[in-house]
Amino acid sequence: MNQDVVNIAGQSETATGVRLVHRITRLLPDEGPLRVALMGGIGLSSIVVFWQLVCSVFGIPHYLVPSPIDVVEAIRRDWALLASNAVPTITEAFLGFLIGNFVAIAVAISFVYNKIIQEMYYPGAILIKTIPIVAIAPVLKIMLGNGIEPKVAVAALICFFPTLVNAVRGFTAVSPNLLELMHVLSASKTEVFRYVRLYGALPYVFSALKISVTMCVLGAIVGEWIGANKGIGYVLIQSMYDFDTPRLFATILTASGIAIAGFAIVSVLEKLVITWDPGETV
Amino acid sequence: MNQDVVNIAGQSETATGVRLVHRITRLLPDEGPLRVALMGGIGLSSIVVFWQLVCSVFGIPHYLVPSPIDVVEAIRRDWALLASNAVPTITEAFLGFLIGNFVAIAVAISFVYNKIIQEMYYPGAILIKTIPIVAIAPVLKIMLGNGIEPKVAVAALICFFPTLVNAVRGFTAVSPNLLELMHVLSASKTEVFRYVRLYGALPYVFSALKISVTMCVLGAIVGEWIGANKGIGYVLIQSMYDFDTPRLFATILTASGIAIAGFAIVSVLEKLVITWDPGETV
Amino acid sequence: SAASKDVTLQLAWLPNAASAGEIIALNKGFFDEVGLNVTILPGGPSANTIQEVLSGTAEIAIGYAPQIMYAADKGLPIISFGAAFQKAPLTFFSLGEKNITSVADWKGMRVGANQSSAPQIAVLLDNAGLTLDDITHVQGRVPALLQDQVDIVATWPTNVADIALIVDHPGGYNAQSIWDNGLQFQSNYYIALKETLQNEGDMLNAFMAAVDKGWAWTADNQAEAVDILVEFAPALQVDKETPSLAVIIEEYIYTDETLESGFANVSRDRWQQTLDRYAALGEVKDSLTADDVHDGSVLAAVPRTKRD
Amino acid sequence: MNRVVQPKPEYWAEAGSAASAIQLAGINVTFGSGNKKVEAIANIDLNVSQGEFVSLIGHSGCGKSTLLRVIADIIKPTRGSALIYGESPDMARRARTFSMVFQQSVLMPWSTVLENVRLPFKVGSRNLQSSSQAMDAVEALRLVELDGFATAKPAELSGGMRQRVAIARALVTKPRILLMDEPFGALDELVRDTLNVELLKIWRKAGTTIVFVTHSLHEAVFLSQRVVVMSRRPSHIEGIMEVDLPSERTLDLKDDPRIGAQVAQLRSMLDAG
Amino acid sequence: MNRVVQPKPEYWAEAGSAASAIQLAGINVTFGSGNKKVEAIANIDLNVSQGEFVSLIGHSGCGKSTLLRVIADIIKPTRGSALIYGESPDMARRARTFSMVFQQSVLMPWSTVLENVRLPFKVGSRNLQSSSQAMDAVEALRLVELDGFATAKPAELSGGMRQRVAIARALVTKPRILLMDEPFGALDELVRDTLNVELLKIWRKAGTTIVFVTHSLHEAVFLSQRVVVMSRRPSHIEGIMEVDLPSERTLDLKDDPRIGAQVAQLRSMLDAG
Ligand SMILES: Nc1ncnc2c1ncn2[C@@H]1O[C@H](COP(=O)(O)OP(=O)(O)OP(=O)(O)O)[C@@H](O)[C@H]1O
Ligand SMILES: Nc1ncnc2c1ncn2[C@@H]1O[C@H](COP(=O)(O)OP(=O)(O)OP(=O)(O)O)[C@@H](O)[C@H]1O
Ligand SMILES: [Mg+2]
Ligand SMILES: [Mg+2]
Repeated sequence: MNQDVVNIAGQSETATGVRLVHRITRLLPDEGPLRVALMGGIGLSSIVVFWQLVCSVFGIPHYLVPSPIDVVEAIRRDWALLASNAVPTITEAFLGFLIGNFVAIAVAISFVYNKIIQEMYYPGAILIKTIPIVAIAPVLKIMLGNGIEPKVAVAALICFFPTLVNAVRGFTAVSPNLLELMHVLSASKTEVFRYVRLYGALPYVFSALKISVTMCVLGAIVGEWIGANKGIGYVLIQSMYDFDTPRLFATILTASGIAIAGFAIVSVLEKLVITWDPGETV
Repeated sequence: MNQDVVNIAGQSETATGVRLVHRITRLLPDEGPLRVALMGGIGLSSIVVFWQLVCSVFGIPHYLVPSPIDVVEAIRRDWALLASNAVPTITEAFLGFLIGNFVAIAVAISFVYNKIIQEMYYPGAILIKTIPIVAIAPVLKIMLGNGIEPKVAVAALICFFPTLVNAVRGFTAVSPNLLELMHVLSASKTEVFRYVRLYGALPYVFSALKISVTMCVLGAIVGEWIGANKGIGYVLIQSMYDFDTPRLFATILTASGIAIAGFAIVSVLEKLVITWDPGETV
Repeated sequence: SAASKDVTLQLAWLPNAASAGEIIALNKGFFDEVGLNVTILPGGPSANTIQEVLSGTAEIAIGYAPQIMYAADKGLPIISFGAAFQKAPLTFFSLGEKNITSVADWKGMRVGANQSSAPQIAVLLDNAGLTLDDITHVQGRVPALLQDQVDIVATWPTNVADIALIVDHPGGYNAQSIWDNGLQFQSNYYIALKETLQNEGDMLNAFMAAVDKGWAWTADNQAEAVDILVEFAPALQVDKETPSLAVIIEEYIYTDETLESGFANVSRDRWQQTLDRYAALGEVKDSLTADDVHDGSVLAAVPRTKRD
Repeated sequence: MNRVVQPKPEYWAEAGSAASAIQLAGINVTFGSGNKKVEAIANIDLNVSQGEFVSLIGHSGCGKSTLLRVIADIIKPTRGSALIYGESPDMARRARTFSMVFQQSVLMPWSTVLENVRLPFKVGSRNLQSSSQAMDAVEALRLVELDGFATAKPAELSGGMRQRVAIARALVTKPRILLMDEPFGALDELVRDTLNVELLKIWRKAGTTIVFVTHSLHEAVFLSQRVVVMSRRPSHIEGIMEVDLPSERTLDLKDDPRIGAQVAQLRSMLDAG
Repeated sequence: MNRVVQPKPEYWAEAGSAASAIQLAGINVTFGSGNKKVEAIANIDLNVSQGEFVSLIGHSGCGKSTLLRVIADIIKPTRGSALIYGESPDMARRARTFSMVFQQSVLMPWSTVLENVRLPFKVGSRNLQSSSQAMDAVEALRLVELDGFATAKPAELSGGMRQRVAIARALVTKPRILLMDEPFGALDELVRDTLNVELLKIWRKAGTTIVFVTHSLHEAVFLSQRVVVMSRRPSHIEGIMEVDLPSERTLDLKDDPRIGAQVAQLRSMLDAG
């Protein structure tokens, strides 16, 4: 649809108050990533300005809630600290991401090959998913020691379930027409897997990976809370003990930045790998 | 498909080792919830037996990992404690669920009515989603005090994002044909919303509710960790510090039970509300 | 009491025997008697409870010496006006077969302690002529000690769950407390905003009187006190809290010094020494004095139980 | 081939006046801009008289739907003017002068058949002067022979039945014009044949003006009085054929040799375009 | 109407033998059990000779696809026997005696056109004695006039082109039998007409036996030598019509009055069933 099309979606009849914003937005391109970025930027800035105003007007002390300026200042001051502590967290999150997703996909494949295993263990896996991972972090630590292992394990566990669920769905949600075709061609189970299920599952797996890439950062942080002397989770706790709320917020933003970067990388990979339109049946 | 259909899905050619299980499963009904429950039960039991064996054979000390028998014993002993502490957690989770989802849907509706607000704040909301909620729990406590409010807030925040994302997708993923029909009928924005978008979004919203109902229990538990003398989160932490791992595991199972119950309730509601097939276009 | 005043007390940790006196004072109505309507807020692992005082959520909090020093160092407007524990209990345990009999033996060892305990460890090491670089500081608790993931683990001797595992160890155990190794601060300080101390001294006085009575009653009626504790915090276990409370009262609440100076007594000299040690390590500013962290006016104004 | 049969309106359209229902003059629609610019239709002039049944045919993507959507006020033409009974398409839409039937039945799956047919009364009626000229929804369902299915959900119906519901919904407002965009394209041939006959019966009864887009040359010939053949993109009108068939058209006529001959003629016009 | 035109096989099917390619005897298919039991087809006997073009027609849901799927070894008949060149459908499938074309083109969207056509060589070939009798994939694409699109992805093609890829994939193994289940049902009529002519050309060249399911009476008459009319469920064979048309069938013939007459005859057979 474009400008010729009468506004079917009916989006802009009510110009409620925000005329100025409207006027500005008219200057922007009509669509595309530039507009998304600019509009998102305007929105985010308005939140930041509002936050700064609340802090200034009500004189909220910075040790309770820092103002955006305090946070920016903390980032400027602490960027070296944040960067060096991001390294172990990224390492843990990355390893957890690899291991968790690898195991999840392997389990999903075993489910595809053996229906009985799936029937026996898939319901259990779904139930285990409801267990708060954060609660079993201490248990993992006791079992795996003080090194990087328990952090990787928490990150991996957090990745495991969304990917398992999506991979199982993806491997089985193959178009029945394609399966019928493969049957008529007398394809073996492995051939069906290699030529059909694998590709059919990719879009599902990628949408799980996009969830789990942000979750695994959280997993690594929680893992660090139960015992670490480096990493984003460590700095987070330490800033809390030090009453350094600007640094606390800066650290939270760093965590969020890592998650966003991971998300972006997976999204680019997805674009490179999935060159067809998964929605379309041809 | 049924038994007459040659196995296109190709599920059971390779009988790898587990002949006995195969023989048992042949006795079960071919499909339906009974088979799912029975097979899941067999799978779960096999895990529990394996766990008990590992604990017994390797003599794992109970302060590390309790054996299933210890856990059952703890449940038997502590069920009154667990039940009474489940009440506040359920209350917090439930309130958080209501508030978080209500706000998310309200925001999504405002997005539908004003595209510019959506363009400005939706990207920000997505970014905020990458912030580890667990990390801002202490900040919420500073802002909201020590009562039930911060726990409800954590639960609500955790529910907010999946529902927002799905509701926005649902409200906009309406079949363009239906929108065109409404345009030809000169329907107002509110009428389009009331007769089309609302129903179109329901399946998406319910799939978000099914995620957030388990998440909000986790939220309430994490909220309780920042300070409580009742609730599942409290019992969890206290059991951890007491090295009472049987009770710790029993508490984790209780949390998981609450989540499963919530999931079941939402699923039943979904069945009652969505009486049409959302996949079908008619 | 006519119009009682609302006061919120933030505990330093999950409710347990270490805050028995306060919980008893609430349960037995000692706060009511002095005209205070007290609400007790529990703490937990992911909270810095002094923040509650700063934000106004709580008027009074119970906190630890390092927290107070860091807050003072940051210029935050809080002050301590008493301390229930006469000695900080933090003690470093090791298994007998490791033969660690003094801090000097820590060289090359893996020390398991909280993230926030690093300065305490540094002071102890410094006193023994070592530095943090001579050890490996990891976060570990008693199970890690038994699993040989750490050589030394820090805990409170009042923590019966921890101690039970160590005491049962066939090879015996060794222990070094911070108190005996040159770091003498107290614990479970009562903290308020400086502003509160100035404007509502009477309220703090009343609070102190009630808490004094609470701990005294607790000391005299330990079994009943444990029952009340478990009622307040239902996940507590009587068989763990009973010995814990006994140790707390014997060793930490009532000591020789309280016999002389009364409950919750605070030594300004020890505060000054501790601040000096921390300043020497660069943890806090040199210019901090005991007056920045402690105010004696409440203790001076309130007559308190003298016993040991 | 010049016999324009003007059916006697028996139902609700004003009788008699053989005036222009739709007047298109110099219609031009261009989509996009820059190097993505697509000129879909170019310079279309077309008059449809009151009560006429006109079909639009042409190769896929030639702009049939676009032209229909210009009449229905879904797309504004880049150039040219469209008049519906002398009014702009926008005003005609608000006055419910026309109804539209799409290739898919476009029903609300969450509502019953009756509620679906009632939709035009529930939405957009604030613009209407009076709704007195409307039909009862049950009556509309009877017209398409679905009165027994009022409380069924669309999912319970077959494809052909769903399309009949869509037609009932279009008829319920007694529109003077019915715009149909391949309404039977998704149905199988046997069902399609039946619905063709039914549509003709309704058209006859109601005296509505119908503009009908189709891919099927047989269907176009069998149904219409005039068939408009559109050329490839940018589409103009390649030619208009007046259909030479008796005004009473039954299923038997479907396989009549006269239809074959006229289909052949359309086919050659299409190949030329 | 008794002139069975046996085209001269020019390409790969063994010449001459007018033996039975497919023999169905007493085929009966029942789905489900208990009160959900559906008897789809009942007691079907049918012989298809080598090189013949046979169409199956019938109302929707009558069991046309079911019958085809029995031949293709996708469904085992509840009763009765199916033989393909004297072998069981299972053996015939493994030996690649037949290929199947579905209503949707069923291409792998992630592979190029050429890779899609090569699929039969990549999978299931472990069962084959030798692949010497197969065709080159590029040659198969040339046969359907798509040799320029070898490296395109299916999404870049139109519906008609996709269906031609599916036909190329079916032909590439040089099957003796081609089973087609409404292969052109999803295409618009103009494209469909073109593909009909192309299919006939290929059939003529290759001498393959074709069993063709369709909803379109016109298509059935235009394409086949025999049309099998199936009754409503439980479906049996209502009648078989031998088509009376010249063996050389071009697009002009589409609108021939002889087709109209034979369609009318099929229509009456269907109504009887
Ligand atoms: N909103 C749009 N934006 C850009 N191009 C469009 C748009 N709508 C239609 N087109 C283009 O305009 C041309 C005409 O489209 P239209 O849908 O009118 O064709 P049609 O004759 O109805 O085709 P079909 O028979 O396949 O339905 C096509 O090339 C199409 O790609
Ligand atoms: N797997 C199955 N399980 C149960 N019933 C089935 C199954 N497959 C087909 N049927 C039923 O068998 C009957 C015949 O189906 P079939 O698909 O063969 O019909 P068809 O003639 O191909 O219809 P259409 O023209 O719509 O494609 C239908 O009533 C259908 O509902
Ligand atoms: Mg169209
Ligand atoms: Mg079929």
